[in-house]
Amino acid sequence: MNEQNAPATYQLPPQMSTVAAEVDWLYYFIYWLSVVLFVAIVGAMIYWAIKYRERPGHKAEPTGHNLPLELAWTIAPIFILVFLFHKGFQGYLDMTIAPPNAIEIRVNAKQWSWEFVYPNGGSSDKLHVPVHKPVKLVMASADVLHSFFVPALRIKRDVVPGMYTTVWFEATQTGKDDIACAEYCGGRSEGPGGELPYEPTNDPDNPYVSGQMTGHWAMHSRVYVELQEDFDKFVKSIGDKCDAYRSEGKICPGEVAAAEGQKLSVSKGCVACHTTTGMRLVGPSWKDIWGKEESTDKGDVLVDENYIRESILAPQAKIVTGFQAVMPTFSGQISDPEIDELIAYIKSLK
Amino acid sequence: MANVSEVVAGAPGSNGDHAHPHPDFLQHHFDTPAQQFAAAKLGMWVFIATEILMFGGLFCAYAIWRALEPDVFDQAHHFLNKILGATNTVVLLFSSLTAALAVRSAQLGKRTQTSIYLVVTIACACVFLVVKYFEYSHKIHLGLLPGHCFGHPGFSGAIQSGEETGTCLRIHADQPGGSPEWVRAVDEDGHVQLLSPRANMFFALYFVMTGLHGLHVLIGMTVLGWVLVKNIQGKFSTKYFTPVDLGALYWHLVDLVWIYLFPLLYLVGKPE
Amino acid sequence: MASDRSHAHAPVDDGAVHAHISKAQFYWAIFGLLVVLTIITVKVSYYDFGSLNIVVALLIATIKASLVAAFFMHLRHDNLFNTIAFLSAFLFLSLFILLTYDDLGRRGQIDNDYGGTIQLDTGLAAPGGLPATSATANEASGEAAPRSAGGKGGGAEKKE
Amino acid sequence: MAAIDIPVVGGHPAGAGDPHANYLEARHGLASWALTVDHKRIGLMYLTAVSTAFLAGGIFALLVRLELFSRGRTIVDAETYNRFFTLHGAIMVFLFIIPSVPAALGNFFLPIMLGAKDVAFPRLNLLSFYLWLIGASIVLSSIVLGTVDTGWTFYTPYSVQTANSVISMTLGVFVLGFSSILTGLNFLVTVHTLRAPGVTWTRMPLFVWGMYATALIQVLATPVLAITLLLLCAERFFGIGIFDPKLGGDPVLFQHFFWFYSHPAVYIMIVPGMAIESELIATFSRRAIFGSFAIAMSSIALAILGFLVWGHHMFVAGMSEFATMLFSALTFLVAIPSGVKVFNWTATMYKGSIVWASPMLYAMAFIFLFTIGGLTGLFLGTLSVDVHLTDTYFVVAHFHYVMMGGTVIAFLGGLLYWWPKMTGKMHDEFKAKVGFVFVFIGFNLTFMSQFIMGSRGMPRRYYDYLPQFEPFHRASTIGSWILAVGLFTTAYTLLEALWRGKRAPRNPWGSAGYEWMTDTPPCVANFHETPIITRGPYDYHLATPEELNTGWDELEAESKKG
Repeated sequence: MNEQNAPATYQLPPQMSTVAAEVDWLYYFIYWLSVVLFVAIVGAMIYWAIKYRERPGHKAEPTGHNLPLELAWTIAPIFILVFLFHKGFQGYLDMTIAPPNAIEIRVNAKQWSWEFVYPNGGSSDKLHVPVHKPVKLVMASADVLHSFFVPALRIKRDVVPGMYTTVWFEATQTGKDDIACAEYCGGRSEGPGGELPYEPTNDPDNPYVSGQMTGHWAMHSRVYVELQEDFDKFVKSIGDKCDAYRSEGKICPGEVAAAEGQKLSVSKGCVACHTTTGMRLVGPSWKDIWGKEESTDKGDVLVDENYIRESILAPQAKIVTGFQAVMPTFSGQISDPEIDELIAYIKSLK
Repeated sequence: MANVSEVVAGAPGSNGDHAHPHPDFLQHHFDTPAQQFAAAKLGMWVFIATEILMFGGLFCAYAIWRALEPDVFDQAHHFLNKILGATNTVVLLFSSLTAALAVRSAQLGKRTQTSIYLVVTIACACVFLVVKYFEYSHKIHLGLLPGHCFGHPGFSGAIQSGEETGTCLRIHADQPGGSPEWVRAVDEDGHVQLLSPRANMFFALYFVMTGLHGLHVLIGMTVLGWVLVKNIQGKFSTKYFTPVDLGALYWHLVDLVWIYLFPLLYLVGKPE
Repeated sequence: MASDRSHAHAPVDDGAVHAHISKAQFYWAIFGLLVVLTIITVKVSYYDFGSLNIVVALLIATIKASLVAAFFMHLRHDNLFNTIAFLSAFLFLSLFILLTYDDLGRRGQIDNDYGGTIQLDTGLAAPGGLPATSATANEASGEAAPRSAGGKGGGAEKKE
Repeated sequence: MAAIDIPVVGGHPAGAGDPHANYLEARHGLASWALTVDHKRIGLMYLTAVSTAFLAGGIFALLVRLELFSRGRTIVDAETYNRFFTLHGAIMVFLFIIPSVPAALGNFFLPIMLGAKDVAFPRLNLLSFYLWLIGASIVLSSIVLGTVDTGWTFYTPYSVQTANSVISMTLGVFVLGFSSILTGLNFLVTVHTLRAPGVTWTRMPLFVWGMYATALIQVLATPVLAITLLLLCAERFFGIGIFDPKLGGDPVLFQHFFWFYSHPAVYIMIVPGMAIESELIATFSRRAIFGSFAIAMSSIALAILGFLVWGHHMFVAGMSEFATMLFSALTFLVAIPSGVKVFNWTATMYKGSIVWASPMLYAMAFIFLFTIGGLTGLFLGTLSVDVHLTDTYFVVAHFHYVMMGGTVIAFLGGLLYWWPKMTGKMHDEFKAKVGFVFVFIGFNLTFMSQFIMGSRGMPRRYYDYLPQFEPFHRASTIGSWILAVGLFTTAYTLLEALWRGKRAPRNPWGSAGYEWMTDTPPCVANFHETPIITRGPYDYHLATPEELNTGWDELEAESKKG
């Protein structure tokens, strides 16, 4: 799948999870079974087509009956099929029922980004997991169907709005792999300023940069399988620093909050529509927006805490002139402190 | 061609068969009226099977949601009037009877009688629709019309949020921590009920199922009307009454569907 | 099955249509029976048999339906295959309902996070669905929650 | 054929013309086609219609492949691409494959093979054609009205939220559904009531058995599609919320509704292909089909099992573990009747006398490709492997091997096989074989590469892809061009026959099938007098030399005289 570890075999990506070996064994079992059957059937067909080709003096024999033969090839497959079903179902249960000691990571999918929320509340747009530890993903979608797919882990599961789905795995080696969306979820080519540009990069971590055409295919992320200590470091680093201050009853300093807000703007997928450069995307750019008088469909408003808070929780309430009412609500998906941090971040962009 | 095709005078199905005359109602590709009749009947029954499966989708949705949310369905079904439902059932059953009698008199070649029975059948259909109209308008008045404006008496909600694509329900759902509207209304037993937004599902199924059924009533009326005209023109006889038979079959189907809709929507659930 | 043609010609193979004609009184009798059954089904709906309510209602409905099909629709005296065609529709419909219920009715029974609409620990409703408040507010209003925390699976368990 | 002139008794439909005249020449003028109730003419009109649809769908396929030729933007933007693959899928499935074999070839040959004068309900037959036209125009109108970008499966909630003309597309498909139901209903009744004396159920040609099985599915499954689409429209119009999670509905329930039709529909598509296959194998092996009753029964078995396995499209969709297990187990059952067919066809060639005619090439290609398509089905039915492969190009390749490698290949074979009977003109075998080679090579190049990128983890419906997949996409796109060349060659071969082809005799392939016992092209009444069938359609040992005589020599003699 990626440049570090080339495909394990010609047909299958590298094996990075405990179930992979089992799945691949079954895959190749069916593969060779198919090869044998295929060669037998097509071989016989071609051989007979030539041996018994129409030619002077050669006449077809009337078809006879051979009940044993017919019964044989009706019944024999049943045994193979039962075996396949049994192995397949076994493997399926193995990858469905998570062990109780699994680390639980929440996955929030939305058009068109992934967010991974770790037990300590910190979140990132790339998935970091420890090696040799069972990890259980509890997934939910804010808008339409998505599907969480990691080839090297051999896992895939649809993410359904209005319902939680889960998938679990235990990585067997450190490394990276791609996370793809496998359930069609639409796309966007048009920004308010007309057609968006498009140019994929060769950076395996970010092949599709924001501010371009986006959609189903661009819902790309990465899973990093790390040693336990690296994972712990990472989780700590994304943990909410403001929490520390709050826990001591202090107010979180602006710059710290702003830093947290920046992380949120990525993990919550804000950057997909709002730039911080002044460039106009689907939503207004955040550059210099703080304290500005914006004209909306409900009249002019001052961009302050209240307006930003409202725009996050009830985006349809006031639409800045010249923009579509396309932003989904984040109510229920973002906490008040998080909103404060975003506000601090937007403030800092002045 | 020797043994694949040869002329055997009188053999069933042979074109050379002059055993019985070919009346003008007999289509060119049939050999006997009986064959044509059997084909028509079978065709109609297969069509009825397709109709059942079409309604089947709705019955499936109903079964699923009722199993998942029994309380909601139980609570919501008190908003349907058992008496009106039963009345409509009897009306349809009676129309079925007259339809069957129409076929009978057609088989016996009693033209006027057939016409009378058909007229009665169509009349019953009208009665059924009128009653349905009153039921519908009452629900809408209570604000139980499913969909965007569920919980907004007489569409007022649509007007309230008219500027926003009229999605009353969704707008409520999108408000900060907001929940869709709860409907407070008086049910048929005179109790004030607080309906969860999930009750929308029950009324969605109620309106879609009865709506599709109502559509079939209309189609049935049209079909029977056409049969009536043909009958008055004297197109039918004891030898040829297929359209009357098929029209009646269709009408019985409409009756059949209602026989199931009535208990599922009106009666199932805990009594007060 | 090759007998269909002879069915078509039944009972006398002279090519003419020979339909079975019942007495008018007979049809009236059937109608009377149907009305009685309708009254019964309404009456019993005022008694609570718990989960049997639907069974009773459907049982009576099925008796009514069979009467209509057998006599008003002449299946009783009709070509057997017509009956098969008619019944096969119900067969496939029941397959449809049963297999679909095997999914929706039994989600979240092995792992509650899988297929649930509400998180047990946080009580948060899954995003993209109806907000959880509608469930909690429901309890407040003294009604049973439309869906227990177990989500769909829970709802089903309650029923079983 | 001994034309003993006995007037065909019974009123003829206005304007069917003299029952003994060649059905193409019996009457002339546009009205004689537009208003015909002759199943043969309706079959031809259907053939023209679905071929046009195939062309349209094919063009979209080529555009999709072209866009994927290289990374980044190649020809169109992302949303246009999404519309292209949606249109490709919808047109190919609803406008082409489902009506292709039954409505075109089936319409033409089913009554003839039964020794009947027409289908049971000729007017419904015509109505079904016009419903197809209406439905097709509504579907295509959606292109003008903004074009659907949901994929041909219309999954909710995306299909409820997307701002495109989903409604016109679904209504169009709704109408097409009725056209399909009418065809199926017609065939069922025809088979039951209009078999000529001697055509017992065991003597019925396997093509008819296939059509019968197909008709069963069309009649029992399509209504559920109708209600599904109606509910989807209601969802968009009023937001009734049965499928919309925002209103408490369940998007996975929609998938159950959709696949309860669309999986049986897979058998509406492939069983007719198998039906043609049986005819081709028998004729060009000069030998009765081995275990023909088993093949007939396996068609029925497929038709019924097809209703029990729809859930295998949803193994990772969030179904309960119980349903997943059940559907996986049931899915494997389908392998048995499919296997029986393939084994029987192959066994039929043993000790036959194989004629390497162009239709037989397609017949052998069918076994080759369908075997691959069927065997890759084992991967997808096996749960743990399916989790990795589903929603990837592996699935795309799999169903193209079945749908195109199976049905379309058989359709082309059937066209070449019956072309002389339908048109009275013989096509150029050499061109036909050249076309075949291109089709075969192009097809395998296109889709074999998709198997590999699929198993390596390339998901479906992607506008752009990661660098490591580029070589496979390149190969696939180039293959699509070769395939296109092959298809155009074949189309040209068939059309050329119409104006340049030599006159075809009664039984150009020397087959024992019933349909070859009547004139070429058939007379309006199909047979000059209702045949009394006294042997099976594949009983070469019972058929008289006169019946098996191709009639080429007689034509030679005539042309020498004239």
